[in-house]
Amino acid sequence: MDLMLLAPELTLAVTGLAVLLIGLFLPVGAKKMLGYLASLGILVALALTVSSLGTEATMFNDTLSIDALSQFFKIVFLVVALLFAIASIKYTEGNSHTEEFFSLGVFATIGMMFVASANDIMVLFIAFELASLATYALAGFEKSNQKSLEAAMKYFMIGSLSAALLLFGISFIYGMTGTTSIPAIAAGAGNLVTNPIGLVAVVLLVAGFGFKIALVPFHMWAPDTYQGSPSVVSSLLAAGSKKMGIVAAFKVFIVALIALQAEWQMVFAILAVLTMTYGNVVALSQTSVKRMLAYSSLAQAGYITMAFVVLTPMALGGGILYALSHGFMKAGAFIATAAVVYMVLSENRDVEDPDHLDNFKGLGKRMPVTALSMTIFVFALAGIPLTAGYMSKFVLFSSTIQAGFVWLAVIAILNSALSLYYYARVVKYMYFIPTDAGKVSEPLPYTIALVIAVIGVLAIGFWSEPFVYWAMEAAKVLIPGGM
Amino acid sequence: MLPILSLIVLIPLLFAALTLFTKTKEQARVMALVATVAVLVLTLYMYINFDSTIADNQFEEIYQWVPSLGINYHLGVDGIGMPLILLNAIVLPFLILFTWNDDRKAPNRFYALILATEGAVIGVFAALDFFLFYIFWELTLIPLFFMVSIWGGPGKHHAAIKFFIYTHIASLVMLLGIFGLYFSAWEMTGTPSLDIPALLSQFQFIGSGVMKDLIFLALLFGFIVKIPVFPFHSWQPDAYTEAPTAGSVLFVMLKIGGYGIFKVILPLLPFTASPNLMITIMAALGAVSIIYGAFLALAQSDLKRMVAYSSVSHMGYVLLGAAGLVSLSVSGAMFQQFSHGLIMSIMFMACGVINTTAGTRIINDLGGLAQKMPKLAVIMVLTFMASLGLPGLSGFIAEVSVLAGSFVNLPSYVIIALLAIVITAAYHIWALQRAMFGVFNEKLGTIVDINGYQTLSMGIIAILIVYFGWNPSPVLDMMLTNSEQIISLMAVMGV
Amino acid sequence: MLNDEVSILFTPMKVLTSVYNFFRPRIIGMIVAFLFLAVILVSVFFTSWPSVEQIPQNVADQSNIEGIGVLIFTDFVVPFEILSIVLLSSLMGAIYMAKGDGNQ
Amino acid sequence: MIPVELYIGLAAIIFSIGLYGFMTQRSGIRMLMCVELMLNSANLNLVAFSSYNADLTGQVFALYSIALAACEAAIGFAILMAIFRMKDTINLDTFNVLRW
Amino acid sequence: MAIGDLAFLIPLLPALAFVLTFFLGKKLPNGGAIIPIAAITISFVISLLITMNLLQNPEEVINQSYSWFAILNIGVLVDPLAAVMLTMVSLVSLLIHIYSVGYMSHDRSQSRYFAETALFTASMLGLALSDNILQLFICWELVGVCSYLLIGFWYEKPSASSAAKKAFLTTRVGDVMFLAGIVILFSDLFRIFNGTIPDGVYILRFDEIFTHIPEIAAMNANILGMEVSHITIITLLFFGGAIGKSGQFPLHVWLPDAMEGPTTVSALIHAATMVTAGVYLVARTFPMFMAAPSSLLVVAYLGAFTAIFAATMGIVMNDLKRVLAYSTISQLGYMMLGLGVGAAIGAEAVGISIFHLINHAFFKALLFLCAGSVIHAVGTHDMRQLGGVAKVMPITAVTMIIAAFSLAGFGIPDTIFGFSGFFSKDPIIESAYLFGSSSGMWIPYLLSITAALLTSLYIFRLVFMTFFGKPRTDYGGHESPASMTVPLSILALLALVAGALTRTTFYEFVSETFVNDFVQMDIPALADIGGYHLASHAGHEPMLILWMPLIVAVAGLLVSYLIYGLKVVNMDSLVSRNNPVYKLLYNRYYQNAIYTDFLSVKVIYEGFAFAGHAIDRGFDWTVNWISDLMIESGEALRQFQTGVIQTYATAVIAGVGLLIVLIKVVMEVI
Repeated sequence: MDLMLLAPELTLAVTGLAVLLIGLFLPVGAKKMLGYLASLGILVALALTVSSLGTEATMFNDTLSIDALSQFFKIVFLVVALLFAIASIKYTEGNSHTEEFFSLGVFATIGMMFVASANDIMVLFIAFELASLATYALAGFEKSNQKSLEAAMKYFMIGSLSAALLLFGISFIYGMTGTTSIPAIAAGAGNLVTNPIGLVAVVLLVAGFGFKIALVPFHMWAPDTYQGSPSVVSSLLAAGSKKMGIVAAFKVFIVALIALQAEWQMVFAILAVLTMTYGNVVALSQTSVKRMLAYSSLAQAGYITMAFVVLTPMALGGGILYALSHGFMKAGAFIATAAVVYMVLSENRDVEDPDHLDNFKGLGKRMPVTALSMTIFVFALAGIPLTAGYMSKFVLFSSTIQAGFVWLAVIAILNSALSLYYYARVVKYMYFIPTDAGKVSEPLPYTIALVIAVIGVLAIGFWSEPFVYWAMEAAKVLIPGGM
Repeated sequence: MLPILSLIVLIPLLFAALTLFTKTKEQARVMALVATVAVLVLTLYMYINFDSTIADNQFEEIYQWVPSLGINYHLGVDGIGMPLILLNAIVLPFLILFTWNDDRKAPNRFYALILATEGAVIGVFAALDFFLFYIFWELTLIPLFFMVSIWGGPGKHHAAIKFFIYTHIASLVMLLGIFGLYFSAWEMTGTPSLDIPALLSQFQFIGSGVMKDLIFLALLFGFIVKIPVFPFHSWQPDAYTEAPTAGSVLFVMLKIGGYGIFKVILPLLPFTASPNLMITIMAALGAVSIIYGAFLALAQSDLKRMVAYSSVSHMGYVLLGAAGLVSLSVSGAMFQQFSHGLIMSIMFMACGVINTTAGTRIINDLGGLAQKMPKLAVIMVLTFMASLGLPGLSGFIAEVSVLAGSFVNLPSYVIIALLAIVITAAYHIWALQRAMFGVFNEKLGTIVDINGYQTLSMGIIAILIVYFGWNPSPVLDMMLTNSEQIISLMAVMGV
Repeated sequence: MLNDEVSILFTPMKVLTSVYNFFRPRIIGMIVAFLFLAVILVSVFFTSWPSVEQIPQNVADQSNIEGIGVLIFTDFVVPFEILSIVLLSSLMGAIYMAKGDGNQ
Repeated sequence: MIPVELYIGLAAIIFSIGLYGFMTQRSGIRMLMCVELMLNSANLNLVAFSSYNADLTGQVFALYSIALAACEAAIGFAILMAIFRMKDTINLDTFNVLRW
Repeated sequence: MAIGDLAFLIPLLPALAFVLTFFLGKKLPNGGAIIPIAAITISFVISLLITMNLLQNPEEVINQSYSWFAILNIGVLVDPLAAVMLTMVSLVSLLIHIYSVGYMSHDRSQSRYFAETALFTASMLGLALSDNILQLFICWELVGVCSYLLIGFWYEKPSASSAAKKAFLTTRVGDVMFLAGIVILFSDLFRIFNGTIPDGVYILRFDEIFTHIPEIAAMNANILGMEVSHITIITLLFFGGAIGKSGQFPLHVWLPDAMEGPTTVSALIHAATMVTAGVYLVARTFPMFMAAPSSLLVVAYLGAFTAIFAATMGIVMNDLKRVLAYSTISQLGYMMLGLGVGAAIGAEAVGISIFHLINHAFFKALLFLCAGSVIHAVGTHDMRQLGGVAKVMPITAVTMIIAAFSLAGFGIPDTIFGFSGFFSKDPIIESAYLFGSSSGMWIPYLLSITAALLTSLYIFRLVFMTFFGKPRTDYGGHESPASMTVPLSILALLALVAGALTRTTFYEFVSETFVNDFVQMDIPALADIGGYHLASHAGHEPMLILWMPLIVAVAGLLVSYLIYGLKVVNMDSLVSRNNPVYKLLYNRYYQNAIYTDFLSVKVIYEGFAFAGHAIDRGFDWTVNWISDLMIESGEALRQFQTGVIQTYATAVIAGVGLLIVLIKVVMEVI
């Protein structure tokens, strides 16, 4: 057992503690450095993870497994966390609770990373809760703002309910198989297939993870929370914590409960269609950009869920790649929104809806970098070629066709086309609707985060091979046979 | 060997990016002109070295891109793509010249979008990998969307969104077809590949007839919406009309739908499960578009909208000729694309000029413009004549080839198309008479003729129309070579 | 909203409405909860649960604390460690949320 | 020996009660209590299975989940306090600024 | 180098002149008229020399073909038919050009005028020497567009531009038929060759077409239950084209309106360059017509009908040029009739018809130029305002009278005394008689002889009303300048003597058209395919028949002299809007109402186009409806998101419960 493989998590833990402790002794004005510290820690963790790519190991009596899948998702989480941290430097400027903000963010990331490498449902559940609990407070970070508070409340309430459902479901799994180890469950899942409780457990687990992934009808907190939370936190939720739900579902369903494939495939098929359609249709009429992005995030989750239905290595690879791409795209889009919100609020503190579409008017002139990045992100989300979104959709949708799920692919494709409408509308507001407000200087941290995200989005779009390769490798962990 | 195709594709894209950073109109337009002229020179160089007697892809470049999915950076051009690249390369410099003295907001973005469209469109014609093909295909959407949205007419937002989503849906359906082809071939060969020639040749070995038909129809749908033909044309009049002049010309340059028909659809056609049904579908849509577009053009009161509908009518010939399955008709259909590109670009330029000088495009509000704009009148009369298929101008070569060739296999559809010719003449002549001739409408105020740049650009394209009307061989020969190859495929299958 | 004078006339209506408003969410909740319960119960009772023949009874030491302790520090040390972070972060979060707006 | 179904059935009933409460109560604190109810019914399950499977894992899990429940409660009450401070009520159904 | 190798220059020089005049004309005196005049002169000389050569060796026709694109070619064919046509066109056109220098001297866009007329001439010359049907069609269309441009020369006049539009669209209807014929012909030949055409074979060249006539004739198409031979369809479609171009009924409506252009343009159109194209087309493809059952009969009947139909309208017109226009239509009817009677006399029909075409060109050009001279001098073309012009413009009057006699066909049978028109019109009427006697179909003959009476009537009405009597209004006139009167005199000479001098040579010469080293057609064999019985043509007609044309011509002259010269009858009672016959004629059989107001405006424009427009709105509406539906359902669906936390919880729990039940049910079913 090589503890070095845990180095990223440990680094993050140290970073989180360091941020917390150092923050106590810093004056408000100097707390800015905490953000840099946190970013640095995340960057180191990212570097460590990347450097350990390709190794496979299990640790701590098989409760953790380091493999391509976990590495891949760790990178996703770290990247999202990095974007979150960098963007938050500006957001938390002048706030006396900067240390809490960053350490909560870092801890949440640790939770996500443990979910990615969990090989035991107990680890998975607790890490899952870590990520949730840390983000509850983040969502309500603007505690004097009713929206933020409401967002936190809803997130928390539905989160607890889901945790209970999840735990309830896990208890049945445990009861039928007598173990919490994922490989052991897979070996002893025969019982679950023959008994009706198997289905109950599956649906309960779907509900539990579906809350994080924001699948219809477990999604209802998501638009409210994404809208109400600080935008940077929304980026962490939508881009990071959502992926955590996905990787957890990958592990639990595809690895542990593969015997119950028939049941959960059907569940996911229904939910995928519902989710993408509902998300896209409702997003059409949104005027709050964050809420629109939340619904779009629903739709994207619906696409990724298709991987569960199709269940070929290529589809899973596509889903995994999509997760990474979505991380970049959605985090980037929320951060761009955060920049706009920041700009709007710095002009007038009392604006009711700082993320209203009207505030995006003429953004192309006012904040050119932000507007351009936002354009790239929304087009990527819509699946325009040479972006990450297209590459992922290409792999995912094409594998859907390959596996013979033409109907699903058609629905997904039509949805994808529909989504273009509301994405294009954002672009329209940014570039085509003039405003008399002048150009503003774009806050540097936001810009850096945006540039990183843009680079990520375009890199996956252009230089796809390594990403596709690693996604496929990760998928092989789930289905060892291969195509 | 110079990677000439890559250069032709990438130069405009690169210059588009550079143009974005220019500050003044002067810099932007010079930048755009340099890029387009460079493309023209390279294209001419390529054209000179192009062997029009063989139907193979030439100037091929291939590099691995995403090997795990079988995606390559594969460029190459054959007799189908070459004329269309040539068309773009020829028209674009003159389009830049045409807009030389225009004043508009954000000229740097304007020229950048023009260049980006050029690069993307040429990219479609040069791509020999479906992945690349689709990328360029979609890439054409974005600059045009911006073009319409920023500089368009009063209904620009609606038109832009409609165009964007409508054609995007079609593209996605086409993508589904590509996926089907991709995986069917993957299953048979065991290795993934998105190479266009390879996939086209493997289509015939797909076991399931339903699968074949589905793939074929999905691809066909994607292409005919882009062409566009009846009944999938409704994005087109709005988009063409609301777009700024340069945008309309770029739309006209967007011959990717027809290109897809020749490059992809026809090689697949004989191997579908029910080729005769497919031919009937294509021929019927083509013929109906011809007459439907003509009648609608007749009903329009807006000059530009009339031109837009006339485009529906003209593009019907492309589908009809392709369905005719005689080398003359197929090459005629290809030539129709080429000639239509030349003709329509002047038509839209003329509409643009009239709109800016007279302040309206409503035909009945104009009148007697020829007295004040003699140069424009000459060019317009010539172009309208070309558009209505007057012999001696390039449109006729295409139409007569399509009609004569298609009649062999599709007599009844050709008769429908023939009926439309009178209507076509009617709306052209009607519009000319109302707008250009007769008593000058004094309400229009002071009218000045087209300036030197506009005369130059429109004039040279007009001369090309005449030239290709008398000597189509420079581009028709290579089309013939390729269409004969396509037809020989048909003969093998006995279609 | 009905104003007072008018509402007198509609008192029965008002009562009904308030009754309805009182019960409506409860009724739906009731139905949903019963549905859920029924589904679970049916599934539970139709399932043949695995169980050992006899629950092992450690005669010497009725407590299983030791076993749990061993497990916690061997097999399940990772969740334990994660739990420490959970506690820390929830502590932080709770304190932050509960604190007044002293310096915001 | 008491069949395990009875434990599970009890847990299911408790869970459903929690669900019902969660769906119908307006007060945040009651809802939190319902969540605790649900978590604990799951714990009951875990412990019961643990006994019947002669495997201590479930009990360890239950321990951990109790700790988690505590954490959750802490955060939950903190949020409710913040809410109360702002609105002078913890009736959560009045909190619907964010909707549609 | 043989003169024949220069044949391609005949159309090319005027075409070049067009380009030069168009771009440089403004800078030259007289709008650069010298360029086209020089070019056409050279063309005329070349044509004349070629014709001379051909007269020596009628077999050695000139044919040069070059591959154009695909299996089509471009080429030159000068056989006797083409040669006479070229000579006539270049000569008449040259004279008109010279005349125009004076006539157009006051117009500020004369350079455009000369450019367009040069192109007009070039197209017509190109049409005449085409060696394949497609090239003929191309030039045919170019002729059409030039006429469009020239009729609308004074485009600022609404009437001119609308007349141009009418001319273009009406002929376009015929052109489409012609094109359809070509398309069908092409596909038939393509099938005959089975899709593989050997190198060097151009399937639309006349020799290929003629060689395969029997095979095409053997193909049948089922139209509305009738088995129709392809050759009939093709020839009828060709004839449809000719109807449009040559102003035959029912597509003649554009021709009278075409007077809106300069009078010289009318002269060009009516004499040399445009309307004769239709006759030329039928003559050119005459072997096909011979092989086509019933096609020639259609030609004959329609020609005869047009001859009288137009003549009736010619009588009532008060516009100088309109009378002449109807006269042209009527004469073209004669030419068509001349071709149609080929059903009885075989290939000779081409000779007599083309002979009339040539002579008609001379006297009709003369008539128009004289009219132009009058209009130029007095500034009006309403005959009711003229009278006594002969005193002011003697040369014009004399030449005009010569032309009138030529048109009316004065001459003594069996001698060489007679005007040109007599020698060409008389054989047509005689052939019509022969046709009647051999087939029993007398209608063409009766119509043609009646039309001859009417011809004489309306042309002398014109002469008397314009040139004699007292001036009815106060016009100031003077004789035209020499550049105008010299061409008049030359044409008058031709109208006077050309017919008498050339007729026998001409018939022999033109009869070589289908038997030479280019094509070897056996016309009687083709007639068998077409089912016609050829009668031998010689003067077996009764004396009365030979003299009949002269009798009716004289009768016409006398009647009009009585009415318009001596005014023994007061026409005012007849010429009134209450007289239904007059009304019908004056309104030109209401064709304008039927074609323009009803067919084009009501049916095509308001009917079809707007129906199409409505359908298109439907498509548009559907597309918009789908998008609206999406947005509205988004609006509806978002109502689920109430913002109340309990609802959310309920959704989650209900979702779990329902999913379990649903999946259970589905699993059971499956």
